[in-house]
Amino acid sequence: MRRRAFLIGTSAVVTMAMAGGRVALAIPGPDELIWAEDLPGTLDPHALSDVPMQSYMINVYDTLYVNRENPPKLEPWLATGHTISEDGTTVEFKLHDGVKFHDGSPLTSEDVVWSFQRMLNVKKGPAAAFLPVLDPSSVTAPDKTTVVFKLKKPYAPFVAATPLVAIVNRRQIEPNIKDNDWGQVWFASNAAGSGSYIADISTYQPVQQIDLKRNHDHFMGWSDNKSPIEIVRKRTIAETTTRVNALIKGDVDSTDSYLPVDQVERVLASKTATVSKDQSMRVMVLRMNNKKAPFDNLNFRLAMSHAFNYKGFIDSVLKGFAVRNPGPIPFNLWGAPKDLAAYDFNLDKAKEFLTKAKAEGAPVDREIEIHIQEHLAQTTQAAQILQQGCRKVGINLKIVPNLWPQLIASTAKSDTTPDMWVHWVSSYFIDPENWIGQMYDSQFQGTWKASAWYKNDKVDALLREARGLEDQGKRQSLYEEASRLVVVDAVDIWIYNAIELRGLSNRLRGFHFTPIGSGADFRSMSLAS
Amino acid sequence: MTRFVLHRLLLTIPALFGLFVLTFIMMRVLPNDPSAALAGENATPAQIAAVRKAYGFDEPLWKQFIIYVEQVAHGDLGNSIISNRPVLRDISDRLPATIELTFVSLAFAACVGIPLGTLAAVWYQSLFDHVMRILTVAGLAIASFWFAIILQMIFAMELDWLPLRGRFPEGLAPPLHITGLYLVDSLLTLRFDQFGNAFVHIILPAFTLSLAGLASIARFTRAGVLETMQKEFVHYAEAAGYQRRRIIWVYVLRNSVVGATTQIGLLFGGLISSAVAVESIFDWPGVGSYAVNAILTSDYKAVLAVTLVVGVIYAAVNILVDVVHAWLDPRVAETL
Amino acid sequence: MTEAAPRLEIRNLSVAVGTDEGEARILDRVSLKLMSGSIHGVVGESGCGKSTLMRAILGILPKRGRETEGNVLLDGRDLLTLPRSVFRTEIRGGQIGFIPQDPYQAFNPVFRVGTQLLETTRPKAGGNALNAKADIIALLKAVQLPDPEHALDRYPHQFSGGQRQRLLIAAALASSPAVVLADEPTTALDVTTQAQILKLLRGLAEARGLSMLFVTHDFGVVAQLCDTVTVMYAGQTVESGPVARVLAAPLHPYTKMLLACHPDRSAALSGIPGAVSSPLRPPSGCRFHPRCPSARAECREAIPRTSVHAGQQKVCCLLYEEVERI
Amino acid sequence: MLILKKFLRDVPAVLGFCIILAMCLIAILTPLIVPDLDRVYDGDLTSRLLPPSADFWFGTDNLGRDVFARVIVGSRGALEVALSVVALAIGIGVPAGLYAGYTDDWGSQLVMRLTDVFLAVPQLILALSIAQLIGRGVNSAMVALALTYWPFFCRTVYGEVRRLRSALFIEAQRSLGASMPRILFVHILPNVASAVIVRATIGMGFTIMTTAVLGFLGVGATPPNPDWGLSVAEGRDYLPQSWWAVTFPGLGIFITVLGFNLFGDGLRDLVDPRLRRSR
Repeated sequence: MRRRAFLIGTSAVVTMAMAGGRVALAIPGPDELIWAEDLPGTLDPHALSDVPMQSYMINVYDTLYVNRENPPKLEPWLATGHTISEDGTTVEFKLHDGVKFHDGSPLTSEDVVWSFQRMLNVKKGPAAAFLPVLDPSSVTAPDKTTVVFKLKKPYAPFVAATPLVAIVNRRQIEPNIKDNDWGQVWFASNAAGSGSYIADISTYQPVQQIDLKRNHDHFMGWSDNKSPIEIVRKRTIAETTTRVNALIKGDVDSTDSYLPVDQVERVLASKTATVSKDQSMRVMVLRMNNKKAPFDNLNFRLAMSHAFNYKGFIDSVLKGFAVRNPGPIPFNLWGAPKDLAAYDFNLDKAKEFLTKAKAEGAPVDREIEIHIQEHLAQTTQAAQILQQGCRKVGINLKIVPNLWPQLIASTAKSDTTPDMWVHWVSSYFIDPENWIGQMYDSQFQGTWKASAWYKNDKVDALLREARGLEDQGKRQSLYEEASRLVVVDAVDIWIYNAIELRGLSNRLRGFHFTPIGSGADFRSMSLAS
Repeated sequence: MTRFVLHRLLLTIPALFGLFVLTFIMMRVLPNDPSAALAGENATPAQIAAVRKAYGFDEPLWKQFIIYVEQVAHGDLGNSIISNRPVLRDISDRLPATIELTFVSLAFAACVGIPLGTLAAVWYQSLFDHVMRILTVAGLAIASFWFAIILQMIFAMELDWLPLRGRFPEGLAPPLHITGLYLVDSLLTLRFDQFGNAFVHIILPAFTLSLAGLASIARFTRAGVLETMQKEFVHYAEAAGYQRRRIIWVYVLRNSVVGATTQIGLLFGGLISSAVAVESIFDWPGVGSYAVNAILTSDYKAVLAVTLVVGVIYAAVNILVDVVHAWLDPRVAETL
Repeated sequence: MTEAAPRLEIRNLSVAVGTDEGEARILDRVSLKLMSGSIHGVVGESGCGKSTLMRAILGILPKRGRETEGNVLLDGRDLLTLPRSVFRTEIRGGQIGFIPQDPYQAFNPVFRVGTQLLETTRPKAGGNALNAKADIIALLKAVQLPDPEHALDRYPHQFSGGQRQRLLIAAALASSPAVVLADEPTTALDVTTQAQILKLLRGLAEARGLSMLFVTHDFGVVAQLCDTVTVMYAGQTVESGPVARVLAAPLHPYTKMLLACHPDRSAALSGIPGAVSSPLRPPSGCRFHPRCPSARAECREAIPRTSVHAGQQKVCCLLYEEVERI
Repeated sequence: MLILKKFLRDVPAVLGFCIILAMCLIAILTPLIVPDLDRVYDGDLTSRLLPPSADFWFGTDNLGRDVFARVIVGSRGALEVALSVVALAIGIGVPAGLYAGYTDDWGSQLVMRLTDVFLAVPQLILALSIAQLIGRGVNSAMVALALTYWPFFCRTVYGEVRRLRSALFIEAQRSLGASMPRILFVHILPNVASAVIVRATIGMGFTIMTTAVLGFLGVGATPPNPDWGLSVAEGRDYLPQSWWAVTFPGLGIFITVLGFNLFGDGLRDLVDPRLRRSR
């Protein structure tokens, strides 16, 4: 008897549940954007500076300057403008008046000073671009709307780098400081910004999800967007296949900006979604450790440069969604020489150079290791393409899977740096300094960007001079000359400048790509009904 | 009974402490310097060295261990080196999702596996038995990560019957947090709509996960029933005129299942293991997908914490299983 | 002596089972009669087919590769022709009650005693669980179990062997059966308990007019309890008759030797040389001839027939066939 | 002979045995089946992700390599890894189990408590953390699996030895003054061998599966290894259009594991009359 009652009860519940369950399969709400791009590892914008952080930060925080459009243009944002002293060491910003943080308190020059000081003291993420030229004490606020930076030496990319630094709300963070940590533990899962969207911390699940609500009181107003999106739900979907399926099914409105090329056709064939294809500034590099034999031999490096099937990789593997980039600077940025001759895939030449290298005593027969980032399939594919070329010319290349944290740790010393490794140099800030400057000036050795361990006094001099000059025309010719030099030296194997592919739902309007944040600026977006 | 539980607890503690030491040694002795990850993407060598000092990684190993033991004694498994958040908090936030998933899978596996196994034993060496054995072994041989993808393609994409991913529809408020198990909480608050939502979301991942468990359960039920059928009391029950249905489905089965309860601990371990891949594919916000993320980011503190927490849960489940076993079979507790 | 209709009659029952090594004839033309209100003993060494006989009567022989011939008549109805379903609903736990050999093994350890005792009355009592329970408790009193009211809620391992046997006797009687089969119900018990149980059975049989088939290997038990007896050897009946007669004047050499083995019956304990023959390859002729002290040449070839002595004692031996013929 | 007859009647077990036999043959004959290793490692980028055809029986993968050739060569790797892991685990587990089972000193306690530690976490979880810590690659995956699998052998042997220790024939040897190693290896080992063999057979299937999971999660084999788990992981981004790149390696795992499990089950039925079952 009891059992029968139980059975009836259970079936009743399940039936009701199934009836209710139909609701569950409905698509997202009409004014809610579901953005399936990975969440940053932490919410602290001073602790991290990677692509997921950029796409979060540009919405929740404001910065002095911002990059917009593609190719990107630097525009004043919190600042109304800036002036640079004659000697190039004093930079003064004027701020907008009446800017308010999400908690209603005013954003003044004091907050800008404190934010920069915090960033410099935390010494993570964005700090690397500033630490060599800026001390925490040399950021000052003479009045409520003026911030002054005293640089240790002239540093031309300074203003271009300010979009890296989120201006945070000191009044919210200070009460949560423990053990002089600048509030790092608290801030890792909290927000204190002034940006166009407000992070709803109650919805935050680390790595997994966070909801953003529109900031109706944003200082820029919303006159440029008639129907802005009220709620943005940021979701991490770890598996690529699941993410693409969710887009096609209509569960989410976007993928990240690394949609696999083989999924493009499938997304385009669906009735629900499309693909945005945007030329970015992200250069793929196969690094060579120039301090380790046989890579200290120019002919060997040349052999390697000719052993990679660039066209096959770009046309077949990437289905043309990338553009050959012959040098370290993205071709669509000033400073990249237009006439730069790219190395081609030529096994005969490779063999020739290899023979020369061998004749010069380079240990070309040893096993060469190339480290890949294992969760990024493209690094594997690139390494495998090189491996195929190497097999044919008789170079023994071994692929070693690795991870970002281990890799950047290993690049601290030349003897722990792998023979070769695969990575991209993305746009952290839009200036040749972000690429060639930090990659080939020997003073940066020990950081991952300079992991070629290349030292050429001439290149050093050119890059250092360019860094100190304000005039972009002069800088451009210096960078072009430096580019030619490193290409002649075949320091690394530069492959392509990425075209970013992002799956977007058909109802999304107003997506504007810019290399920083990969177009995840929700301010301009709206949803068609 | 209390003595029995205490005894089991005492047996578990040294093993867990051993695990704790083992994982610590693994994490620290191996050539993995977490300082670089801590220092951040654009860090200079000097910054990395500073971090190393700040976190005490330059201290001798035994000293690091003592510091660590002290932390853990205060219920602190440290902060994630990636997110700087307390790992224990992140894990405990995600734990209910994993527990819900594994228990639903286990329940499903038991509901289907026990009758299948029993029938196979009753029809020992028949065609049904052979087919069932091959099918269950096949269930153990299917890679769950592969099967998960196939199920998604069929039921979420082609047929569009079931949700593709996640635990609850985006944008809808999840059930009131009482236990953290959506299915339970929604029923407790009589929100049948929420129950329905939670239910349709759990079907695919739970089914994927249950496959191996189902196969194991069917196998050991079959073995248990075969063994029990040889018992004297079954012959007696037959001779004394018990109904055959009752003999098999009540008397034999109860004994077989009582014997098999001890296997559930092992099974649970298998489920947790499969959950690592399955959660990640179905985007289930549990400990498994957390572990995958921790591995991919080399977050050694998170990996250590996951290992320890899984160890503790595993031990707890095993103790629970033993207690249930003692309760089902009144002789067990008394032999102690 | 007028021949009343027997309660249970077995006529020429043969059971053969196919095994890996060929067909084994476990029972070979077994016959016996159990009269109403009497206790009939079945005696033999282990392996002589006693248990198979029990199973055949209860209809629980293993299905596979089995062949049965002959008749098992319960009140004149042939059980072997009954469909399995009728067997299940009417015979076992209905018209035939069963007392097993080993009270320690017969209970399922993880169920309460009450659940198991009430199981046999389940189909008959219908929804009236209260009545069935009261009936069982009354029976428990009848079998002299201490504290019968609370016994049903306890687990088997909480009872002693004797108590368990009493519980099982109660279970066998629960359906008021026409016939009770007892399969060596005292062998697993110590001597004192054994005596108590036998006494109880005797008392119950008298009080309730039970017809009981009592299987044992112990002539002492037969002497105490039974009215009539059948002696079996290697799947065959070798001798049967009233207990008093068989004990006093055994005819078959096997019976004689068996009686001689019993410590109560003879001063010298003489074992029987050899072992029971394998049912796979039974000896030709009389199955007992390899061990028989009185065996003659023809015993090896001729299959003995049953002869009747003094109208009651039947024996199956060539020695007596001759006597008859003469 | 009776055992063989009994085994032959167990249809699933015979099927399992045939699968294992076929897999071993394929692994041994790999050079004959796939004479041109270029098809395994060296794809033609212009013919990537081609569907199955007469030229490419199982299609091509994302680098234009022949999936058929890779699956075949992968079988060799899978069996090698599983054999090494099981052999290593036996190498550690069996002596440890013999020792711990036979003696009663603190060493025995230590060994058994150590197995407690290793069994305190599900095997895959522990293997995952070990493998990811000692660096990625087939070898570290193998070490991690062996390190986490030996306690199972140790426990099995320990139980059997404890049962045998008081057996008459062992007592007799002891009173004759046989040394401990002699008793252990000459007299006890043959008696525990059947239990070890059964566990090893099932362990083979289990290890192939676990290796595949490790490969899938990226802590196992490394490219360009035609490892099955890795192939599934590499191919999953190309679903559902290029189903062959995932399906055939997946089938490879499935069939091999199925073979070992069926065979192991049958062996266990033969060897262990109590029909006691565990993983």
